[in-house]
Amino acid sequence: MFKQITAAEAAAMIAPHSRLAIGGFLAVGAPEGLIDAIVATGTKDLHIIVIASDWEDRGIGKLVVNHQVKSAQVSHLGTNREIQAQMNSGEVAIELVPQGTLMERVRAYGAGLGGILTPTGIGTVVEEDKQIISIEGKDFILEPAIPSDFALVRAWKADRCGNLIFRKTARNSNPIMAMAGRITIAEVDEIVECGEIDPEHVVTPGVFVNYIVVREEVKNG
Amino acid sequence: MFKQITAAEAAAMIAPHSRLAIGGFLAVGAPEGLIDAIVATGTKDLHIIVIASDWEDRGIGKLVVNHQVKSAQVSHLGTNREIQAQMNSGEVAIELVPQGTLMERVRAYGAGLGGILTPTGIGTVVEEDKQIISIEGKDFILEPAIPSDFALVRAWKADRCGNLIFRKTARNSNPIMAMAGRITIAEVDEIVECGEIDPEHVVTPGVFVNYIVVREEVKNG
Amino acid sequence: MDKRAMIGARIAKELKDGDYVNLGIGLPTEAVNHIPEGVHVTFQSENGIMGTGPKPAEGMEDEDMINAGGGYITALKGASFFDSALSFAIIRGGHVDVTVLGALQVDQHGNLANWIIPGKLVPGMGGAMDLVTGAKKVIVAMEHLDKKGNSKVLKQCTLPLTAKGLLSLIVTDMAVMEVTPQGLLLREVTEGFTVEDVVRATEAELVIPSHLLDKD
Amino acid sequence: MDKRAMIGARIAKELKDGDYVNLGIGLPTEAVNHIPEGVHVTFQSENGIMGTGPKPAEGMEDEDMINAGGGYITALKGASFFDSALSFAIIRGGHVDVTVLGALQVDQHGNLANWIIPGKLVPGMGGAMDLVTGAKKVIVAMEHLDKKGNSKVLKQCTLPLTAKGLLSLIVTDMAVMEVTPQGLLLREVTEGFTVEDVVRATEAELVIPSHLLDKD
Repeated sequence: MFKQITAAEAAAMIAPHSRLAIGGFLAVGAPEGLIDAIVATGTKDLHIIVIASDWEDRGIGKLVVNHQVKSAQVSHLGTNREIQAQMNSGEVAIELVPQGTLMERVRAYGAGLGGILTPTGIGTVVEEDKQIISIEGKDFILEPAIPSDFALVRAWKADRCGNLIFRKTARNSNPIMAMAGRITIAEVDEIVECGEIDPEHVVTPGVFVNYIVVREEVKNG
Repeated sequence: MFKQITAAEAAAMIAPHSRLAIGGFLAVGAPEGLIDAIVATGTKDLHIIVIASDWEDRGIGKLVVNHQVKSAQVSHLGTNREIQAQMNSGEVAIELVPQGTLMERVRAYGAGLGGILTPTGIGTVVEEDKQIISIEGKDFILEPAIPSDFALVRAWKADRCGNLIFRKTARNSNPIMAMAGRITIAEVDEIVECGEIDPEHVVTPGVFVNYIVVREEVKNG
Repeated sequence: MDKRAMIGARIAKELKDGDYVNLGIGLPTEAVNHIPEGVHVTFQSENGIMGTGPKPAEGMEDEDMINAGGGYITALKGASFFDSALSFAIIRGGHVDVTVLGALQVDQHGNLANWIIPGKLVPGMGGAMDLVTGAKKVIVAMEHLDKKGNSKVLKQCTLPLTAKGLLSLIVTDMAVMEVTPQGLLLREVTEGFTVEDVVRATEAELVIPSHLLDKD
Repeated sequence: MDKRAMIGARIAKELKDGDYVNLGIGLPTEAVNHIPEGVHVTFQSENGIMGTGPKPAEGMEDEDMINAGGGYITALKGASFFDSALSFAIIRGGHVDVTVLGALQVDQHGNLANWIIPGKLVPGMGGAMDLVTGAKKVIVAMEHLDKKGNSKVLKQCTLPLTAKGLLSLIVTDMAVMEVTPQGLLLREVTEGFTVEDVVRATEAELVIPSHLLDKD
């Protein structure tokens, strides 16, 4: 069962060198309140696992601009010049991961799998230094699960049982990241009573959720 | 876009030696109309991929009783004496697969992955003759994707765009099997108009569905 | 209370408020009837539901509402339905706090055998291997002796294993034993039995704390 | 029609009724405006929607409704939302019939480079590698020459590859080329250009069917 906390309390749990799996796609569906709270703590040397590096003033871009990110596993940097500059200067270590591979590697960790075999990246630099496994004559790259300490996700609503639903394309990586955190913190618009979300419509069952932050409390964060 | 056909037409597509991934758990959520239609064709030497072998008179048990099954990848046989007898006599070749591993291997095929690494079965007979991969000091079994020619699933409703929703615990393996068939055939109670299923509530997007059979047409099948 | 109810009651005491719990079919389900007051746990059934409720009233059964044992169930408020892959992601990924399973044999290395008697009975492992591998705490619920009076608590399992070294606790009609790096620690002896009774009924080596000996 | 619209219109002709299609950002999206009458295709955006509709009217934008390029979209009736893992299961699993992507370079072996210019531009591959690996048919939409007038259709890509040997068709402002085991087959020359123009603008070897030569 989850505990309701504030964004500041959530951010205070995150120590330097924590590995953060953060939901969102180009900042849509990003847990902005949690990100703002982490910016406020200034905690450094974070490792982030994200689909994209967003913009300088939206999504995880804010952590980059504030020099809190030491390394990242990410599929796309194209919208954020600051992370490209920090990569070129050596401040941030980047592992570029194909988006589908990234999702499966994060999901694998949440699902207790050690990794997956994917054809994506065969014949490209992505396969370098990785084990290639041939199944029925077809080559696959062995990609290990990506561990994370905290998953920070944005949902639309939670119920008091911790079940989450998302809104339109703001769902994106959030349900996958939510599976993967040793501690999963969800930022939501509101918490409704158990039973108000139809069991058929639950996207992320409450078993994955440890803490919930209600967004209106952090609107000015 | 799917094509609507009858159960008999669906069954007629299935040739001997076809590999069938069939949804259901102890026959709940099994596509009984499709199974009955396959029983009617008598097509032999089928390979079935199922969670459980159900009962002699329900679910895939009917295919076994009718001696149509040559081999199976399955996690549980406990409710079906006939399949145990056929296994003991050598008529049916059984690969017992832990249920979670079975689901991931089927999902892997549907998701274009070559396989997954799982800790389940380490230290047991399940690991025999399989490649063990160590990740960060922990051993995992490399389990290859399970290919299938047809996925036969049971859903509650489809819309004209092929999107499926399921009913309660009859969902079980159906959405996973539906991902994996080269040809996926869904048996449903009814087909509603596009838009009648909320896009947020779709469980299996129509892109996975090739044919739909409406159940009432096959009720006496 | 009969034997099975007693085992169920003892297991229920291991469940903590807020736990997510998966009960195997048969004996383990006895625990449901003995959850202590004030302890709220959520039950998963691996066929695809979190938040199972009690058996439906007669005539109220829903064909599409079963648990992993095939029995009719209801759903509590706040339940969720999901597919089998997500269900086992929950299990294998370590999100289930406690699983309780039956056993044919257990041993002092924390091994469990409960899915096959070669040549005799081949039900298959179903979800048991994933449950034992993935759950944070694995409890076995079983009778101490088999029908022939032989110990089911062995030095070494002779049947094919369900999982290797992953048991936490063994609860029988005679005793409660904890799997520790030092071996099976005898934690409790059921009223009506002596430590000696348990030792006699146990093929495995037991580590016996002195306060239990004093009690005799 | 301008160059980009022309490329879009040509690509649209490759789409068949019932196809599930994923269009990369930029030039490929031009195809949307030219779908032939009677052809119904469903568009996926890999951030998690099948069944995208046209841009919303001004003032009707929904912050939670974007495509993979970050542009505001709508959803058609019969659309579905899903998470990114399922989205890429659809892509990698071969359930998308056609994907159309832009390119920095392509070559006569069916290779594509479109995600990095080492030392200069490192946007990352995003979903492109999965799309090229998984889609049944991979079409490149690009201008034939780069801004300096150099051919983008090479004997061998010099930039790091997005995927190896997986292209089906290359549509440029000058020509349509099919990737075949025999090399790049020139299928069409855009009106206003000659075969010679195309050959001159193409570093790759081209296989030219005689009927195209006759036309000159």
